[in-house]
Formats: sequence, structure tokens, C-alpha cells
Amino acid sequence: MNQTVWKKRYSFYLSLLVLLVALGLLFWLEVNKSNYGMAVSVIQKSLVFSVVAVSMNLLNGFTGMFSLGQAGFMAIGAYTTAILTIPLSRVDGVYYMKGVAPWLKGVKTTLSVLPEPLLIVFALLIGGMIAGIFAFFIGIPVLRLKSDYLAIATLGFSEIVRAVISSPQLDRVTNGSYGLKNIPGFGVTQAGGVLPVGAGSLLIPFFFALTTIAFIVLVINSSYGRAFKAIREDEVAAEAMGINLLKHKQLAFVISSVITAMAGGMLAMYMRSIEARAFSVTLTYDILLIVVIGGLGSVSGSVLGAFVVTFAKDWFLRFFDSPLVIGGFQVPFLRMGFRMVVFSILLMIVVLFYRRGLMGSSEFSWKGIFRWIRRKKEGVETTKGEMIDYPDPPPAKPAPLIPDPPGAPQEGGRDER
Amino acid sequence: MKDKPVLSTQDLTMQFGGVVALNNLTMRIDPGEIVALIGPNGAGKTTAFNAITGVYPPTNGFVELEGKIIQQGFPKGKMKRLYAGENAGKYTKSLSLTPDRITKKGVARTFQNIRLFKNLTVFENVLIAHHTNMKAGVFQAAFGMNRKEEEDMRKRSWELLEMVDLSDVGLEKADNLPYGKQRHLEIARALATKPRLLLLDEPAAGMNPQETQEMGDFIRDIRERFSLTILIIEHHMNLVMDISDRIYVLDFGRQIAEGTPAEIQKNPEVIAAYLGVEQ
Amino acid sequence: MSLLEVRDLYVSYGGIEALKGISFDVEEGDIVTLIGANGAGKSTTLNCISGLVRAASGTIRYNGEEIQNMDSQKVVSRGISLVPEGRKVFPNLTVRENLLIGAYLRKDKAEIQEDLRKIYELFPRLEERHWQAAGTLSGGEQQMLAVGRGLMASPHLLMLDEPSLGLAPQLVKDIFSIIVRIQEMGKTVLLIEQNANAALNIANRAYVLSTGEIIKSGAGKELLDDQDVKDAYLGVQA
Amino acid sequence: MSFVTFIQHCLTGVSLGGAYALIAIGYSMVYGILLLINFAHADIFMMAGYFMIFSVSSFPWQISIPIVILGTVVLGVLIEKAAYMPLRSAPRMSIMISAIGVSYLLQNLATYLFSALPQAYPAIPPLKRQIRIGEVSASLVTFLTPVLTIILVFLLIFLLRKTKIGMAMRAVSKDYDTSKLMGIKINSIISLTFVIGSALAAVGSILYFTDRMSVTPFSGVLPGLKCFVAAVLGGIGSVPGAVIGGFLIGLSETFLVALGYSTFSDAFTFLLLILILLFRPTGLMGEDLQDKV
Amino acid sequence: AQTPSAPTDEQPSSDKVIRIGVFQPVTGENGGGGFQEVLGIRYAHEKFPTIDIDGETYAIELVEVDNKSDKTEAVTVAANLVSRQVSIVIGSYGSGVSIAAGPTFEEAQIPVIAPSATNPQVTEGNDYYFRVCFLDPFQGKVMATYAIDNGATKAAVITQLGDDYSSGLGNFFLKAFADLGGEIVSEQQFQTNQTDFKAILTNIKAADPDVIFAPSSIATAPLLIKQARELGITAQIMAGDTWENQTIIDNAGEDAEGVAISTFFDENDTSTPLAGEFVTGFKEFINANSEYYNKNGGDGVAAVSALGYDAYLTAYEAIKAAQSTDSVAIRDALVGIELEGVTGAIAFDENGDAKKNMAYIKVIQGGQFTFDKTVMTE
Ligand SMILES: Nc1ncnc2c1ncn2[C@@H]1O[C@H](COP(=O)(O)OP(=O)(O)OP(=O)(O)O)[C@@H](O)[C@H]1O
Ligand SMILES: Nc1ncnc2c1ncn2[C@@H]1O[C@H](COP(=O)(O)OP(=O)(O)OP(=O)(O)O)[C@@H](O)[C@H]1O
Ligand SMILES: [Mg+2]
Ligand SMILES: [Mg+2]
Repeated sequence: MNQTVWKKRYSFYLSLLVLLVALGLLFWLEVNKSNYGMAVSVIQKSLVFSVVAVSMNLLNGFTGMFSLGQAGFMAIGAYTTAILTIPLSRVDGVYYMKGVAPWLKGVKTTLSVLPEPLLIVFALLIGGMIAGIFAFFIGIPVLRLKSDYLAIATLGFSEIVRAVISSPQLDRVTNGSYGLKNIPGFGVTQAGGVLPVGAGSLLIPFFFALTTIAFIVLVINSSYGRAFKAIREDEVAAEAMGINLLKHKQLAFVISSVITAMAGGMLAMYMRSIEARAFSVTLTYDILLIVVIGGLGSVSGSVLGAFVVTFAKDWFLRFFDSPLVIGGFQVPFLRMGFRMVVFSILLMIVVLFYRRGLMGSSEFSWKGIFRWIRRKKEGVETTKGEMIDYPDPPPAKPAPLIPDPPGAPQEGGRDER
Repeated sequence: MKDKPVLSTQDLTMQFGGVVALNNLTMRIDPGEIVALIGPNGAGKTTAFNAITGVYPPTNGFVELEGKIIQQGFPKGKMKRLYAGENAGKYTKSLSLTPDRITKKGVARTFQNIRLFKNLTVFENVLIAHHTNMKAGVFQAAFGMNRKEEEDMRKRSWELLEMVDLSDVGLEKADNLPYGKQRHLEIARALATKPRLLLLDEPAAGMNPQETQEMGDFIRDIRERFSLTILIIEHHMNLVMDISDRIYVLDFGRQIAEGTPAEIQKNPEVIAAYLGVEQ
Repeated sequence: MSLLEVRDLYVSYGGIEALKGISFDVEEGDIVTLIGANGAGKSTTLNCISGLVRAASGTIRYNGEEIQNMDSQKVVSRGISLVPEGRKVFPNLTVRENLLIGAYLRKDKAEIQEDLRKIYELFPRLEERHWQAAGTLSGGEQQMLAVGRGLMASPHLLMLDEPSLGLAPQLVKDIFSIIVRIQEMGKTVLLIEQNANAALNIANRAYVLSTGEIIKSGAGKELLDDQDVKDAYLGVQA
Repeated sequence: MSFVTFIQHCLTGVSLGGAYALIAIGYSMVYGILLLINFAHADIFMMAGYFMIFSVSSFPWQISIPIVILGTVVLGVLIEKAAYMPLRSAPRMSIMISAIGVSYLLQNLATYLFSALPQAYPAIPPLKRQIRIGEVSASLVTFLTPVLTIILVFLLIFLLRKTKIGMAMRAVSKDYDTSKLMGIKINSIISLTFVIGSALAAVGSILYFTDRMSVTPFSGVLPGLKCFVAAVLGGIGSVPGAVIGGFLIGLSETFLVALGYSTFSDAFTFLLLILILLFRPTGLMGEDLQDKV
Repeated sequence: AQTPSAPTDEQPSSDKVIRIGVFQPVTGENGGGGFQEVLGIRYAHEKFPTIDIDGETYAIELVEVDNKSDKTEAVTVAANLVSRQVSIVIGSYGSGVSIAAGPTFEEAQIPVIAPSATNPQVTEGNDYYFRVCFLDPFQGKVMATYAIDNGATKAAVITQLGDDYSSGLGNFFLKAFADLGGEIVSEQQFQTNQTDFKAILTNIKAADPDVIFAPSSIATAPLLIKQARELGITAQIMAGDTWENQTIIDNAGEDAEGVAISTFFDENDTSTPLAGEFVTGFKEFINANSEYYNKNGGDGVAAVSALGYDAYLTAYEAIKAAQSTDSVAIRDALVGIELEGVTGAIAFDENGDAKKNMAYIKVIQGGQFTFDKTVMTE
């Protein structure tokens, strides 16, 4: 009906429905992994990147800190996870150049009592923790810098991390610049277990993304998130409102770094083999690209951006790379390398025409979709970029912090609590 | 009723390069007073605010809030050589709380060039100012374990907006408000930090005489309602003379007069430097 | 023909209509003032004339030429200069450079120096601080600088958006006498002021704006005696 | 390290630094005026390398040099018009992404058109003339680079400090609208910035590639990053700062590699940068202008 | 009806298809060599476009992907190949990417044949990775022996950090040279994408070696050579198989004279009829297509092209032996396969490495790679 009013619980049920459908789809995909390998791989990557993008957005979009250290923190997470999870039996093969440091072997032997899933969780957490400690300590001097100076300093930090990891001095820990391989992947790899082969290869990254992103969203919607936004808007005024700049910037920086590092660990598991070179500035730029394409200051934008960019770059545009002959006619331009040309052009088009990103700074909401559809049906012209961007009407009372659970009194009624 | 002053400054001096923007300001403000700080352009009024609220560490002298020193400085480094103010050598300690610490201690301010959080809503602007008094840590806040506190903050924010007549535009972007409303919002935001001392920098700038009068009433009103002490900078003499209990006059960074509005209006030095011959 | 003719001017920001079809004239050699409450659309009017804001519809004619939606830079070259709201000095240039850049389009070197001298005379404070980066000036000093910079363009039509904002009482008076002097030099002035008393006193013609519409117009002195205007804008006289 | 080896390293470092300085100025100028980190600058530099290769195949080098400079300038201005001008009023980040996009596009286009294989950079005979002083041996270009850099920089500083155009550039960098109100044609001023930046990049590319002899689509990436760091280190927006930064990085990089720490040569550059920023938060020569409260 | 093995321009219109993945760098640092390897594979495919399995004719389809010489990209495109259901994969040029993608193929149980990846780690511990070329320990020994034979006593080694091939081979050379009584006077390293070698070369000059061993990519080769000569270094420069590429000579010009390399194949060594046939056929193939000609840098036959050809042939034989499109069956067939390739006999040891024991040494003379000698070990 045209006149239906959107109710909060509709959103809840719809979200639940979508979640269930998504879970089902993911499960189906991973069981049929052999037929949909590309889809699985691209979804895995998108999930991991969406986590990094959201945590980068926390800094760049919500706190207004232009930070370009993501690759460095991902490297910390990736290497920690990799070093701790490479199966003991494979270690010597991995460190074939210089051998593995005895203490590290000792640590790994001790840890090998843990079953693999636990070991992985443990490794991810340790990676996050190390990154958090780093973030905390470099934050003290570096976060005082302003805008682009901060950007270049964090970028510098990330490059230093990379250099240290690949330095010959650390050969016996990080395998220097040769990288690490035989990192366990997400899913069950060996047949013979209780679960089918491939099980978990999507659901694990999915739950990881879900929890970390949910956490960031909760932080953003809390009073601390508002303080971050205040800092983004005007540091002087924020400070005058009693917000401790350094403390809050550091908080955002540490949260973002910990989660970025954990995502780095996930990336290591996705890649199965990593090298320091992969964690260069280019990786950070790629993430930045996702964040801005999605919309600075929009969590759903970052997630959308991660999927759109990864799908386009790694999958949809692939056919541009192979020569195509239709009826004896060689389609011009199509050959190796053309995909990236097309990708760059598409990128430019998106930036030029959606200058505030796909989502602007607004978030996805069922209500927005609903209104948009209704508008379309009524033939009201919508303008570009305005699709989901509807301000709420002034409420009769302050909007509640947490959306009401289904069954709670509906909005409109003034209830004093 | 003259107990401890809310705010006092002693020999407060602020020098930028060779420019002594504020020279040896010594003043006191008692609880519940409305005190005005006036003077020609560039006399150092805003600088005084900045030195009090910790935006700049003072070059010399100190600031006390309710008997406790919050800012103190003496010329060091290159400034030692350059120093052109008075009382060099009198102070040897330095202490400078950051603006947020000072706000936490109960001093709030508005800015001469309005500094709202432009892209946030009017409501959020006020809500954010409550953050400083929040107890919950980041995890508690994130997981909604401080629901009570959060709801309280929201309720009080709407109340404040109601008071400045902005509740109907509460969900507008702050930047879209007309100038005069933005000034009101800045005051509401400052009040949300629960100050005991409020510093207002030209709250009536850009207002017509009618609006200026209303601003005067408003300031008096909030003083009563929140039992505030107020220090105000203004160039609208009608307003200043109307609401202040006492006035300090600055010229070229120096205090040239202090007194009640009646005294100041008659002071020849003030007339020469600031008010002009006929009023 | 008037020097400046504005007809049926509409301007909107996104969805909000800031000007709803205003029309007015500025005669050569006059001081014309626009008054009105906060948010009435005064600044929008001036910004639209100088091309900073696009008109949705309507015409603006200057010396018979249509200038609506012309590039700002071209509008300036026609001899219209705006002292914008909120001072907008170049914070990274020195006081002197700010003044010189006001004369960017002028080629007459000797006269530029002469004008610079005159402005220093008007605002001695600026000369005192000619080396200082404009960003560190006090609010009032910046306001002086903005007015001075506008004068340096030596425009035919000078538009001032609240030039007395944040100035000390004595300087406010000076500003108004400067405006009269500018008029005496044969220039035309379009003025926005919150200090409606003073503005109406010197204006040949005045328009009252309210929520994007002109609700009253007349000679300056005439409006000064108008009861509605008194009630709405002038306040109780001290 | 023997004295001769030391001098040889110095020579390498100073020459590298000179080329870095020329590129760094381009970053610094564009940043100074648009507040944009022009990621595409490194690739404009790379394209200048290809222009030379193609130009020399049809013309003698004397004619090729002006052709290359002209071509690079046209490319730089074209990029500005196509990718940055439409975004004048857009948020800063969008322009930055546009710059990254242009950078990707140039790299990928070059890969697509010219393949990823290195192409030999033509030898310009007089520049390649071997000069031998005692044990130290290097080509003329090694000596020429720093000298030419210094001369160009002085010309540029004069332009920025002493002319009306320079003043207009600094004004535009802060506020487009108000600049327009002064009668400044902001688009022309911005284009001019790109003209100068690209021309310097072209000269830099001739010096740099003549010394390094081959061009690939990714030749710009690493020097680009380093020159950007040089610009920041010197105080982004400041021309003399960029020059100092360029030489500092050129020298420190060379010596680090020489001492066998080639893994750390880039890292050291950044370490230096961070240390300098800690003591001078806006770089060595950067203006420390915060808005007045 | 189709006539098998007759090379035709158009794809055979059989609806039965078997896919062979081509996992190679066509862009990036090793894009040049990778493409040459692809050329060998394409030529082989042109010669043998169909195969009979169980009496039915299958068209062989090449599924080419570009791993961009980048280890991260390598894993992604490997997954891509897996998803496109290739039965067997050929690749890759460059040991690093092969090592990186190894586990992906192993897990998907798809066999891979590396034509020219020489690092031992490529096949070690991976039951699905095979190779048809010799290994770096062998190659390092060959070059060390050659240096010593030529009277060198002092050697400098330059390797690329993070490149398994470069540092691996450098290390093997280093050991072999020292074992043979030589002295290593300088060990220098550079980073990927570095184009300025003056600093490390200045150090080498100071150490005054007789030979410089610098295994690295085609991209870095001319830079190294020219910058060394510019600094007045006269020592002989030597490298591994990767340097056998005409563009190096084109780019380095005169300075390249005297550079010595080891390689898998010599187009002038037509001792086996198979090789001679291949060389003529391949040259025709190259000359017929201007793009091929240009990218190959003329109609020379690179060793990697020959190895690419052999790898295809090996895959072809394995499919034939397995009589199945199933990748596991093909893998099992590979283990016991024996065939005669253009680069010599091919049979795999327990690691999946071809048992090869002969290398060619070529020296650049008069702007060409000229055969110097062959080296065999026991
Ligand atoms: N950061 C700074 N650097 C250099 N000079 C400064 C700085 N801040 C203020 N000044 C100078 O100090 C003097 C006092 O400035 P201040 O802003 O306190 O004046 P004010 O009394 O508030 O004037 P107004 O009424 O015009 O706002 C001015 O001359 C100004 O130029
Ligand atoms: N950039 C903008 N975006 C959206 N709305 C705007 C913008 N600028 C002005 N407005 C709105 O347009 C209306 C007219 O504004 P304008 O600035 O012209 O008023 P004014 O008469 O100059 O007021 P003041 O006395 O406060 O300067 C106001 O409601 C204002 O909120
Ligand atoms: Mg002030
Ligand atoms: Mg206005």
C-alpha cells in the first residue's frame, strides 16, 4: 500500500530475513566451492577488505584523521597470524633460506597443543594486540600532527613496518623478504572430518566481518562516536567542549588499528602466502579508494565499496583481459592489461559523478529503501545521490539510542522513562 | 557575599612574536557577576579568553579558577629575549591545562568566529557537549550499558534547545541556521558542558538592535537559571551597559579602566580610546 | 536606466528558497541599503549579484548588461566589488598583500600606491601591522582589512556586507562616514547593515527584506520613521 | 670507505637529489594551491620518459627536449582540466581519489600500450659524456643535475615571491570564492601551476632517466613517493623546502644503500621524515599558520 | 568430423573441451619473460589443439591469466583458474609467484607444470607441482664452475631482496664459488623496483672483483650493466637463465658485450631433430604475428619459449596417458611420464623435478647471445 507507514520492526524482520538468506547462500556456495571458486574467493576478499575499509573510515571519515598506515597494521596482523599458525610440520620448508629462530620454534611447539581453530583465533587476537600496542605508542607523538602531515607520518610508519619485516635481520622470524607460505586457509581443507570440505571458508570471514563491523558501528553510535565526529568537524571547538583530543584520537586510532590488524590476519589466511611487498602503500590506497568510493563517513558505504571494487577489479572486468573472437572478428582492444585500464576509467567516472561516494555520508536503511521505492512508484523525480538520504523528521522525543526491539512500543507515543 | 572569586588573573600577559597582545591583565570575577571586557579592536580581549581557556599558554602571569591555578607561565626560550611585557622574572613556574581540562573544571566559552560542528545536526551539537561529563567508558558506551546516562543526555539536550528556541530545527544541519541562531546554538552548546563560568565572545555581533536587546535579556536569564558567572566581550555598548555589573576596559593589551557601567561611561580615558566623544 | 536593476530574482539552496523573486534598483551615485532580520536573504542577494551564488531565475542588469550567473571574476572586472560577509581575508598573505590583491585587476601603479596610503590613513592599525599575516589579526582588524581591500579595487559599485560587524563603536561611526565619503567620490554603494539606524540615516534608498521577499522600500529617512521597521529592527532607542 | 668511494657516493646522492627536488617542487606547488596530493604527478613524470623515447625515434634530441617538455605540460594541464577541475567544490578526498584514479589510469594505459617491459631511454650524447676526475667517474648529467635544479628553483622562487601571479597563487590556495571576488581567474592560475609543475617534472625526467636509462610504466612510483616525502619533509607548499627535502633524501638514500642497508633505505627516509615532523610539525620550511581562535 | 592435430585458425567446433590453465606474468616485472613462455605454449597449442580421450575428440582450450609477477595477485588468479575448472596448469615464469600459488593448486588437486621456475621450493612438499627445467643449485654450480674455469678468483654477488629466484640462485652460486676455492669479495642487495644501482656498484667497484654474478629480472639487467660500465667497472657480468632475452641487448647496447649467462636451450644446437623442427616452426609462428614479433624482440627462440612448449607437451602426454579430464588422474599420470622434449628428455624424480643435468652457457657477442659451451654434471 502506498500509504503504509514504515515501522521499526519491519526493519528488524527484514534484516533478519536478509541475514538468513545470506547465511544460506554463503553456506551453499562454500559447499559447492569447486564450482564457484571465483565467487568464493572474491567474497572472502571483499569481506576482509570491508572490515579494513570500515576501520579506516572510523579514522578518516568519522574522526577526520587522515591516516594512511593501514597497510602497516595489516602487515603486523598478517605476519603475526601467519607466523603463529603455519603448521609446525611445514615450518622448515617455509624458512628454507635461513632457518627458523629456535625460540620461535619453541613457542610454536608449545602452541601446537591448541586445536587449529583456537590457535587461529589466538593468533588473530595477538596480532591485534601487537598492533594496538604499536598504535598506542606511535600515536603519542604522531597524532599531534595535522591532516596531511599525519597522513604522511602514518604512511611512513607503515613503510617502516614493511622494511623491518623484510629486513635480513629478521630472516629467522619473518623469513625476511621471502614471505611466508602454507598459512592455513579459512575452511576445512582435508576430507575426513565431520564437516564437508570447504565448510567455513565463507562463514568464518562473514562472522568475523559481522562482529568487527558491528563493534565499530556501536562505537560510532555511542557518545564516543559523536566525540570523534566533533573532532572531525572542529578540533578547537571540540576541545572547548571538554573533549580530550589526544585521548579520543588515540582511542579511535587504537581501535582502528587493532581491527585492521585482525583483518590483516584474515587477509593472510585468504592469501595463504604473504610477503612484505604486498603490504605497500598501494594496498592502503586501494582501501582508501574503497572508503571514498563507498562514501566517507558511511559504514554501509565502506562495505558496499569493498564489494563493488573487489568484484569489479577481480572478477567482472576479467573478460577484458582475454582476446575475444566473435564470429571470426577479433574484438579490438581486448587483451592483457585492458581490464585495469577499464577499471581506472570506471573509477574516474564514479569519482567524477558521485563525488561524495556511492552512499555519501548516509547509511543504508530499510526505511530509506522503502521511501525511495515509494517515491519511484509515485513518479516523483529523485535526484542523484539522494537515493537513501532522508533526514528523519523532527521527533516528538529524542531518538532512542538503540532501535527498539520488535514488540516495543512504537514511535510516536511519548513515553517518559 | 564577597567570597572566593570564581576567576582571577594576575599579571596575565600574552605575546606573539613582537606583538604584546595582552599586557599584565589583573582582574577578578566574583560568583554570580556579569562582567564585561571591552576595548578597541585588537585590544586583546579575545586573547584574554584564549589565555584563560588554555588555547594559548600564557607568556607571563597566571589564571586562577576558584582559588586554584589553571594557567601559569613565564617567558622562556626565545621569548626570554623578546619579552616586552611587564613583570619579567616575577614568575618561575609554568602550568598549562589543555582547553578540555579547563572545560571539565567548569569554564565554557563561545567563539568570536562561530565554531559549530557544521555538518552535524543542531541536536548533536548540544549532545556532544554533554560527553565531557559522561562516566561510561568506551566499551560500556558502545554496548549500551549506560542507557540511563545516554537518555539523560538526550533529554537535557532537547531541553536546552527548547530554551534557546531551537528545538524545532533540532535535526537541521547546524550550518544551515542563520547567523543569529548559530550564536544561540553556541551558547546552548556551551551550557551543556555544565559550566559555572561562561565566557561569551561578542554574542551579539551581527545582530540588529532589536535582536541585541533580546540577547541581553537572554544572558540575564541564563545567569539566573544556571546560576552562572559570566564574562562577556561586546562592542554593542547598549547591551554592555545594560547587563554588566562591572566592566574592564583594555587598550593595546593594557587594562585602562575598571568599574561599574556608570563609572566607565564617564571615564575620559575610555571615551578617548574606545567609546568616542558623544555617546 | 538605473545602474543596477534586479528583477524577479529567485535563489535556492538545495530545497530551501532563500530569495523569492525580489526586484530592486540601485541608482548611479546612491547609497542603497538592504536591511532585514537574520536569514532574510540579504547576503544571498549580494552573493548572487557578484556571481558566487547561482540565480534560479530572474535578471540582474548592470549598466544595461545582464550579469546574472556571470563568472565572479568577470563581474568584478565590470567594476563591481564585494566586501563579503565574514571578512574572508587571505590568512596566509600579509596585511599589505591582502590590500594589494584587492587591486589585482588594476594597472595604474601610481594610483594604487596612493590608494594604499589613503587606506592606511583610514585604518592606522593596518599600517602598524602591514607585515602581519592577516590570519592572526583580531576580528575587528580583519574587518578593517576586508573593507580596505574592497576599497583598493576602486570599484564603481561597492557592495558591503555588514562592514561594521565586530568593530568598536568609534570605528563603526568612522565606517559610515567613509561610506558617505565614497559616495561623494561619485561611487555607488550597496550596503547591508544590522546597524539599521546608522544605515538608514545615510542611505538614499532602503529595502527591507523578510524571508526572501522585499516587504518595504523607500528613502532611508522615511523608513527610519516607519513604525513597523522600528518595532522589528531598531529596538528600543537608548 | 675510501675517499674516492665517498666522493663517488656523494656525487650519486647529489645528482639523485637534484632530480628528486625538481619532482618534489611539482608536488609542493600543486599541494600549495589545491591542497591536493597529486598522486598522478609521478606518472606524469613517467609519461615524460615515454614521450622522449617516441620523440627521439623521429627527431634529433635537440628538438625532442622541447617537444617532451611541451607534451608533458599539455598532459599535466589536460589532467587538471579533466580530473580535478570538475571537482573544485567536491570534498577534498574525492579529488585525491581522482588523482589516484588518474595515476592508476596512466600506469595501466602505459602498461597496455607500451607493455610492462622496460624501454631503453635514449642517450642524449652530450649528457652522457663521461667525465673522469681522478678515480671518480660519472657522466655529465650527474654533474649537471644539481646545478640546473638550483637555477630553476631560483627562477621559480622569484616568480612566487616577487610577482603578482605568485601572490594570486597564494591567495587561490586559501579561498576560491574570495579570490574570484578579487578578479583572479582561478582556473588560469591553477593551470599555470600545473604548467610549471609538469615542465619541471619533464626536465626532472630527462635528467633522471638519462641517468637510469630505462622507463617502465611503474618507473614513477618509487621516485614519486620519495619526492612526495621530500616535499612534506621540507614543508609542503614551500619551494625551497622541497629542494632541501629532495637533496636530503637523495643523499641519505644513497648512503644507506652504500652502507649495505638497502632494505632500510626507504624506511630511513620515512624515519627521517617522522623525526623532523615531531620537531617541526609542518616540515622544515613549512608555514606554521594555524587559524586564529 | 575433425581431423585431429591439424593446425587450423579457428577453434575446432567440438563441444567436448578440456581446459589447460596458463598461469603466467604478462605484465609487471617479469612480464617480458612470461610472455615469451606464453608464446611457446601458444605455439604448442597451435600444433596440438585437440586430444583424443576415450575415443572422443576434445578441443583443448587455453585459459590464460596474468599473475602480474605479483605474489598476492598470483593467489587470486590461481583461484580464478581453479574456478574455471582447468584440468592442468602450466606456469609460472618466476619462482616467487609459483611458490605463492602452489598451495592453492595443491588444495584444489590440480597439477601444475612449471616450465622455467628454477627455485627448489616450487616443487618441494607439493605433490601437484612439477617442473621441466633444471634447478638453481645446479645452475649456481654451473656458473661458479664457469667463472673459475675462466680464471676468476674474486666474485661479487648482487641479488634482489624478496625475490626467491634471485636470492636463491645468488646463494647457490656463492656456496659453489667458495667451495671451488674462489673468494666472494662483495655481497650486495637491492630492492624490487629499484632502478638506481650506483651506490651498490660503487661499493663493488671498490672491492674490485673479477666477475659479478647478478641473477635478476630482465627489467633490471640493462640498468645494472650500463650503470656498472658507466662507473668504470670492467669485471665480467654473469647471470642466470632469466637474462636470456633480446631486450637486454637492445637496451644495454655495447655495454652488454661479454655478459655470460646459463640457459636451458640453444636454438643453434639442433642435435635432436625435434629441436630443429621446433625452432623453424616457432620462428614461422613468431614472424606471422607482428605483436608476437615485437614483444619477443625479434624471431630469436628464447629458452623459456622452448620450455613452455615442452611443458605443454608434457601436459598433453599426461592427459593422453590418463585418458581422462580429471585433474587427479592427470596428476597420477604425470608421475610416471617419460617423453622427449625439445629441451631434452623429460622424466620426473620424486619431487616432481625433471631429471636434467645439462646447461648451456651463452655469452653476448656482437649484439647476440652466442653459444659458448655446455656444462654437464654427474
Ligand atoms: N596568534 C597570533 N599571532 C600574532 N598576533 C596575534 C595572534 N593572536 C592575536 N594577535 C594580535 O593580538 C592583538 C589582540 O588580538 P585580539 O583578538 O585579542 O583582539 P580583540 O580585543 O579580541 O579585538 P576584536 O575586538 O577586534 O576582536 C591583535 O592585534 C592581533 O593582531
Ligand atoms: N550555503 C547555504 N546552504 C543552505 N542554506 C543557506 C546557505 N546560505 C544561506 N542559506 C539560507 O538562506 C537563507 C538566507 O541566508 P542569508 O545568508 O542570505 O541571510 P542574511 O539575510 O544575510 O542573514 P544574516 O543577517 O544572518 O547575514 C537563510 O535561511 C540561510 O539559512
Ligand atoms: Mg576579539
Ligand atoms: Mg548575511
